[in-house]
Amino acid sequence: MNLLGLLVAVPLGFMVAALLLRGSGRWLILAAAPVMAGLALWLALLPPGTTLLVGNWDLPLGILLRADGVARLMVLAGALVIGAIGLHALVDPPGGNDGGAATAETFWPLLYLMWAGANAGFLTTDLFNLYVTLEMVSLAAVALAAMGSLAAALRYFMIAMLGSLAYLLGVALLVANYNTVDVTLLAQVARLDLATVMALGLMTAGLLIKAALFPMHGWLPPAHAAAPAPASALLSAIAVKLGFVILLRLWFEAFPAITGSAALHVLGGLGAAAVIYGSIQAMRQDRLKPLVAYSTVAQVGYLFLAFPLVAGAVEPSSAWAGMTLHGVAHMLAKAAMFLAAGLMLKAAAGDRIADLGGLAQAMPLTVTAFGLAAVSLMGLPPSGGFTAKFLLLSAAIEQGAFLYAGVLVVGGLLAAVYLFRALSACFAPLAGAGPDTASRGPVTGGVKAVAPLALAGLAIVMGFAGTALVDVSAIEVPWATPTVIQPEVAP
Amino acid sequence: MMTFAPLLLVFLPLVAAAVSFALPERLSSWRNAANLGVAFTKLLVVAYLLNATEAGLVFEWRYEFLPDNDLVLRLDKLALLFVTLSVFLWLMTTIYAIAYFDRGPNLSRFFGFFNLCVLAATGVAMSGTAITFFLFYELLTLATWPLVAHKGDDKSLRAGRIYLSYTLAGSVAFLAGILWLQSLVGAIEFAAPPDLTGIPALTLTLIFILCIGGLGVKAAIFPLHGWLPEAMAAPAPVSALLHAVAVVKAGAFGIVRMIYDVYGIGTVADLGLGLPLAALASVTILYGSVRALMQTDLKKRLAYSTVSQVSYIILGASLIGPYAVIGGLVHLVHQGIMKITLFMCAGALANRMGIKAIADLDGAGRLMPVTMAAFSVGALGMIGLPPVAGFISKWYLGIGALQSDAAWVVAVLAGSSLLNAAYFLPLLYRAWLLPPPADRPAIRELATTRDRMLILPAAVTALVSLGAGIFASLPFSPLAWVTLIAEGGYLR
Amino acid sequence: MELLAPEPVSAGHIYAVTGAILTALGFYAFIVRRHALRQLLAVNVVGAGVFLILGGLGRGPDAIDPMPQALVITGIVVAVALTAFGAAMIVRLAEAPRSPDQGKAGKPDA
Amino acid sequence: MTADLSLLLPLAVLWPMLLASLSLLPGWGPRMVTLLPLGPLPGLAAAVITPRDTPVALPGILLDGGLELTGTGALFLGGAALLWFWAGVYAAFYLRHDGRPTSFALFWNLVLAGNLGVFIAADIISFYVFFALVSLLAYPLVIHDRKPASMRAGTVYLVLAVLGEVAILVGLMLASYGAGGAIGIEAVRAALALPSTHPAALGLLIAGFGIKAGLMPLHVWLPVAHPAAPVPASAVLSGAIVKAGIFGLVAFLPLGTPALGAGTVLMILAFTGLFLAALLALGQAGAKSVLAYSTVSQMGLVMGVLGYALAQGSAPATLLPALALFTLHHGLAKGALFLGVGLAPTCGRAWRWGLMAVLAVLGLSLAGGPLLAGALVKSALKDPAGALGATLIGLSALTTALAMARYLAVLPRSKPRRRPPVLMALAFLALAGAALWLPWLLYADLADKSPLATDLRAQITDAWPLGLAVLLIAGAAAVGLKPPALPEGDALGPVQRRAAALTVAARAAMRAGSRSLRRSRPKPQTVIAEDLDRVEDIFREGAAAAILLLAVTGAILASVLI
Repeated sequence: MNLLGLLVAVPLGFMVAALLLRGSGRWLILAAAPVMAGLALWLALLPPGTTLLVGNWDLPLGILLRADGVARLMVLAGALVIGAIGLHALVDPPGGNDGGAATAETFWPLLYLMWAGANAGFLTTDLFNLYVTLEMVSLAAVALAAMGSLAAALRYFMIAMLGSLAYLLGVALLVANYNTVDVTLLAQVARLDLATVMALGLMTAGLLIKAALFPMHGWLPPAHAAAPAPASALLSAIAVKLGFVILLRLWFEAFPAITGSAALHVLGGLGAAAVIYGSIQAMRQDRLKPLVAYSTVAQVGYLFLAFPLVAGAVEPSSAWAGMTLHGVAHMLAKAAMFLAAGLMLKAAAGDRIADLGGLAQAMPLTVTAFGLAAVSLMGLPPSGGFTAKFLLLSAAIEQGAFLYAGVLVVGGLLAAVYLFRALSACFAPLAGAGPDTASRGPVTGGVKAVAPLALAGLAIVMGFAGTALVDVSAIEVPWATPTVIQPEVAP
Repeated sequence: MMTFAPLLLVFLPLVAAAVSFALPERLSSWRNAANLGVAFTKLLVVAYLLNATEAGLVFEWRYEFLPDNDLVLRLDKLALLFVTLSVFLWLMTTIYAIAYFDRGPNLSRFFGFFNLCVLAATGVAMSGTAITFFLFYELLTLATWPLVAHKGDDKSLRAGRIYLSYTLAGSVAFLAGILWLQSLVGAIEFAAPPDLTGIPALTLTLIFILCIGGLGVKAAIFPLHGWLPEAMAAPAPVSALLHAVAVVKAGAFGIVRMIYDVYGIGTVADLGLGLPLAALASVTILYGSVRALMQTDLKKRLAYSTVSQVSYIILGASLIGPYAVIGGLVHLVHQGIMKITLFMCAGALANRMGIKAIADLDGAGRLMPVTMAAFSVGALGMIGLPPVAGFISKWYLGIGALQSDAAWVVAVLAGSSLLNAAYFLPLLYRAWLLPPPADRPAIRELATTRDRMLILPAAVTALVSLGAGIFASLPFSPLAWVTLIAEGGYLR
Repeated sequence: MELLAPEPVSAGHIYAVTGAILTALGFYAFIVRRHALRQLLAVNVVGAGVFLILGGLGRGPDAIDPMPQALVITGIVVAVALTAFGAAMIVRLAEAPRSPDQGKAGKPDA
Repeated sequence: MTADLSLLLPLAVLWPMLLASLSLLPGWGPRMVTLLPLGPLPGLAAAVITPRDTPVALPGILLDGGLELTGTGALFLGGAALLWFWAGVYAAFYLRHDGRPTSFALFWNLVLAGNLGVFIAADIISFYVFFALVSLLAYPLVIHDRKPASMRAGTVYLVLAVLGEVAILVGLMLASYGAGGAIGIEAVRAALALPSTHPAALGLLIAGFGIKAGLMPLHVWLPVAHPAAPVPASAVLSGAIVKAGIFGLVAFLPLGTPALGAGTVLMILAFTGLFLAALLALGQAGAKSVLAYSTVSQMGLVMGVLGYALAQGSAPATLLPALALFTLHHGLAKGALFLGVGLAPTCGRAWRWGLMAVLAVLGLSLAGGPLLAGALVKSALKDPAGALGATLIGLSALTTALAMARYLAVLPRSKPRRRPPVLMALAFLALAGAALWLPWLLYADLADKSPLATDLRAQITDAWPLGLAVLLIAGAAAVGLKPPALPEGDALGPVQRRAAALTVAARAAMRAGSRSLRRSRPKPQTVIAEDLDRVEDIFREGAAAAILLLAVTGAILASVLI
């Protein structure tokens, strides 16, 4: 079993171990985090063209794991994020609202399950296999959401199931039509007919639910609102990204020939709407976690707004890099923000933004982490968010897509509006912040702020490593292969 | 040293910032020592660089931060002008801030962000590409915000919100502008201005408006100036260094770069963009002065005065003539030194005697003569009275305006001088000539070390602004340096 | 292609059409039914439909193609696991005393 | 040797500045007041022994400025330095118990530096710096006693001084631009004659310097400000500082090139001032006010002649020596007269008669009494003044004499049996002597003929207006006619009241405007917010998700197929 397989197998192993060890299973993260980070780093540095055929079956039947640029970046970022979340959960155990040790114990296997599913999803090119990973991640995500609010989790579960089934229906159509579900093979045989388009539509719609793109984001804010911070972080950073990556595989690798510009603009338009809508809703929230959750809704919009920009570019690699890096930067920053928000809410008198007063003094490191993450989310330099937005904005302006450019620009401003509202509340004085300041929990020490701070710091540092990341993202991009068919050529 | 000198200038404040953030509040003396040490070291580095740059060396550090987009820190003469200004004033303000806050709360945070701001200002000065400029420009916005909101009361938070909404909107417009231009001509390097031939005039004009609009927010040009007076809720050292110098100057500096190093004066003249900008700057000059006249709060009056004065720089840049650009650029330095004097004095008055409103100034000169003497020098310089430095700028601007066939600008300058006199002289009158209120206790101005640290920086900058005027033609004086810059290519 | 081709109706097609009808029914039920348990059932009906389509249409030229079968089996396993998980959640929710916090977070109207 | 002597020029300016800074040392104020006479000494020496027309470059200072002593400048410098010296001697005694010695010594020396600097500046930047120094820093001298009246006078002074500064600055800018950016005074003066130079330059300069020199409609500050200061300060204000304005005109008016418009306007205004101010002086109740108006009148004379020369384009050489001599005489005499005001309360009966006698001689000299220095300088000035000017100058003897008579009449009384302090008397007498003697001494040098060679008979016959004046005074005294009581600063009061009313009105209007702006802000939002909540609730439904799923599928289907 080579490295690619290990990336999936090792977390599964840890999951089993965590299930077996129960109470003391949490200490496994001390081993898992460095191991996975090492593996992911190794993956990122591999020479291009590394693949693994699981079980050594040939393609239509076998499952291909392949380390292209997107996969490398996502796996690496995922390893860092999940590892950091795990380590954070060690020092700040996630107690659900139901409380009790049971929820804390279920957290660990779920974390590893999601890890394995995400890695497999990022690496594989097999659409059915992707279905399985999607379900793994969804299951973990729903269970994590259930740590906060069962009702919200159930709602999430239902909607996610619906999405999965729509996706599966699409897969079924493709199997019937082409007798293969491998993306690379599909790219060679794809043709424009009703079944293919139907399949594409169904799979896309299903995946949009998973990716929480407006208007199918309804599950996300309630699921995040009540979940413990590490669970929210995993949901926003990882679960949402998997749907996005699969959509990338579908639209740019499997069917670039049949996705015309109109269809791309449907996605782009939804993305733009998501940016605006999510931002407006975030601005209206008076509690911290829904605010951050709606921020995710808005940020996901950018990922899809980039679709027409990638397809329309003469030299797509920079827009592609912008899209990919946005995904990575959002993973890092949003995870950091949720972890920081969790710490802040524990220290604050209540869960409203107005209750955050005095935190800037009480927990400067945590507020700093929140602030740095906010910088990246707003797309302010220097940060990964800025690099991504810079690339996307350049592409939009180059193509004369001023509507998208405008949304990119306005979205950043709106993000600034809502994120700085939360931040500036932290600077407000403590006095009179809440009716019962005495009930305020103990102020968290420095060690708890390490994970969010590290993640936010990474999001910032990403801004300086732009060139390297762009290079990685360009590994095995779909249009670099000879089978490339320029999307514009499509009818 | 050749390549790493610019990096060193950015790195030094970073060290100070890191140390400040890391040290707990109770180790304030360590923190102060680190801040002062770094500030002083940086001054030495700059002194060396001034010498080397005058000899014709250009220091450059380059890093490919995105494909085709280099992060370039380049120390040319113009950059060094701004760097020297900010480094010198940084040292002064650090001394001042240490005394001002003494042992207040949240000082680690304050000094950390303070250093980040200086880092950003230095970076803005040294930026060699439009993108680099934007990076540091934004960093400046971000690092300033916690300082504006430092006190944490409603007023400060409100001020911070307003500050952000203005500046972020501005930087977004600026970013859109430079990206648009980059999509047409590729990466923009200041050292090698892009070739703009063949681009429709309308496009160029729109891009120019976007960029100047974006930069104009920080430079507080007339309809975009609203944040500046609000931001006076910040503590005095912040108002002094950042609002009088770093932030507004970053905007003005960017406009200079846009006109001279991106578009080039030829293009700006061909497009007919100089005159409208000059007109806007003139409106700002007069409007700011009139508003200053109407203020009853000392710092607000100074703030509106800044609004007015910074537009001198833009006026000089937009008039496009040899004397005008010298006047504009030298005002960049002169206004900085004079305004920081005023703000530091205002802060000292508030700190020692609780004077905030203009009406409270009565008799301040008798109680704090050194402070008020420094304040007076700054105020007279702002009016443009010789031999304080402000006169030199005004003189060059006036002649420059005439060279550009814009005699009406001279009228603006004259009107502004009169308005400046109208709002500054009553302050001096109150401070020096009216008796202090009976209930104000007598104080000894320079009794303790802390008092001296609070007041002497202002005295030093006041003396420097006098010296910059009296010895305007000596080598390394701001005027001589600016003339070097102008001769080095801005006189085309 | 197969969908549109004027071929004689094979057994596979019958499965597929049935699957399509089931899927549509499931979707319809999901939309009109509010209760979580009914929705879970609706989802299962959709799942059954999808598997039928997969199995029915996925028959290659050979009567027995291993791949669709493998897919269907895997899919069913996944579906069963998820249904069990969903059912467990519904039970838990029904047992749990409704705390005000949950009401706020989830806005339950099931 | 030459080099050493020309170093006196910078010293003339730097030395008083040094003294000024010394007075800032704690406790040194009173000491520096007694050292006031030291200030003008280098200037005085420079006026005598520094070679003329030898520029001293000051590299690095301002815009590479320089100093230079011209012949005319030397007369101005010498006269001013002499006046400052004796006024300093006087002040050292007069202000020995003053409450604000530091402030007085500081600003006295600074103004002194500026005043002397104006006369020796070689470039317009230095000139402007010195001019600003003398102009603005005289304000603390005006308000030295801090009485409400003085404060009001100071405010008027400052407002007009600032206006004047700005006018001069703009004028200099325009002129310097006309000279191609050159800043040498010569070059700038030449440029003012060029047609290409902006026409406003000359007008602005005349207005700016006119304010300082008390040109008629701009003179309003002078009669209120000069009397407000302590006696020695009044003396230098009226005797020396006013001359800075005159010297500005002398230095910058492009004599030799006819400038008919500007010259005529200047002449008309100035000659109006010559008579009007003297008549206004008659209505004044204070001796110092009378003297201040007399200054306005006398400076009107000088500027009238300048205006005539400007309009005619007469060569500077024919005019400037005579003009400089006139101002020298006026400065010293006016200084002595002011010092006399301070001396009067200390003079008991016999002393008073002596004082009155000296003052009367001085007044007569100012009016151009025959055989006195005043007649000499006036006669020298009549030539370049043209026929009309000469007549007017002759006639002005009448009004000046009346004003001087008024001065003597309102001179403050003293208690009997008081003796004037020696130092003050000495300063007064020295100045009076210098005023009466120096013109005789210098006349030969400047006019190339001995003062004795002038037509003495003509002097006497030309003195008929004086005789008329004597008759009038005698008549008025006999009838008991009292002059009307006029306020100091004539037109100032009404103007100030109008301005105050306007300010109040503008404030009110502005406040009302901003209030109406603030009020017109609607408050919507709640409706939209509720809508957004409702929308969000819909999205959270599973059913909605299913429908949206179908809708998105359909949309993609449609968009691909279309």
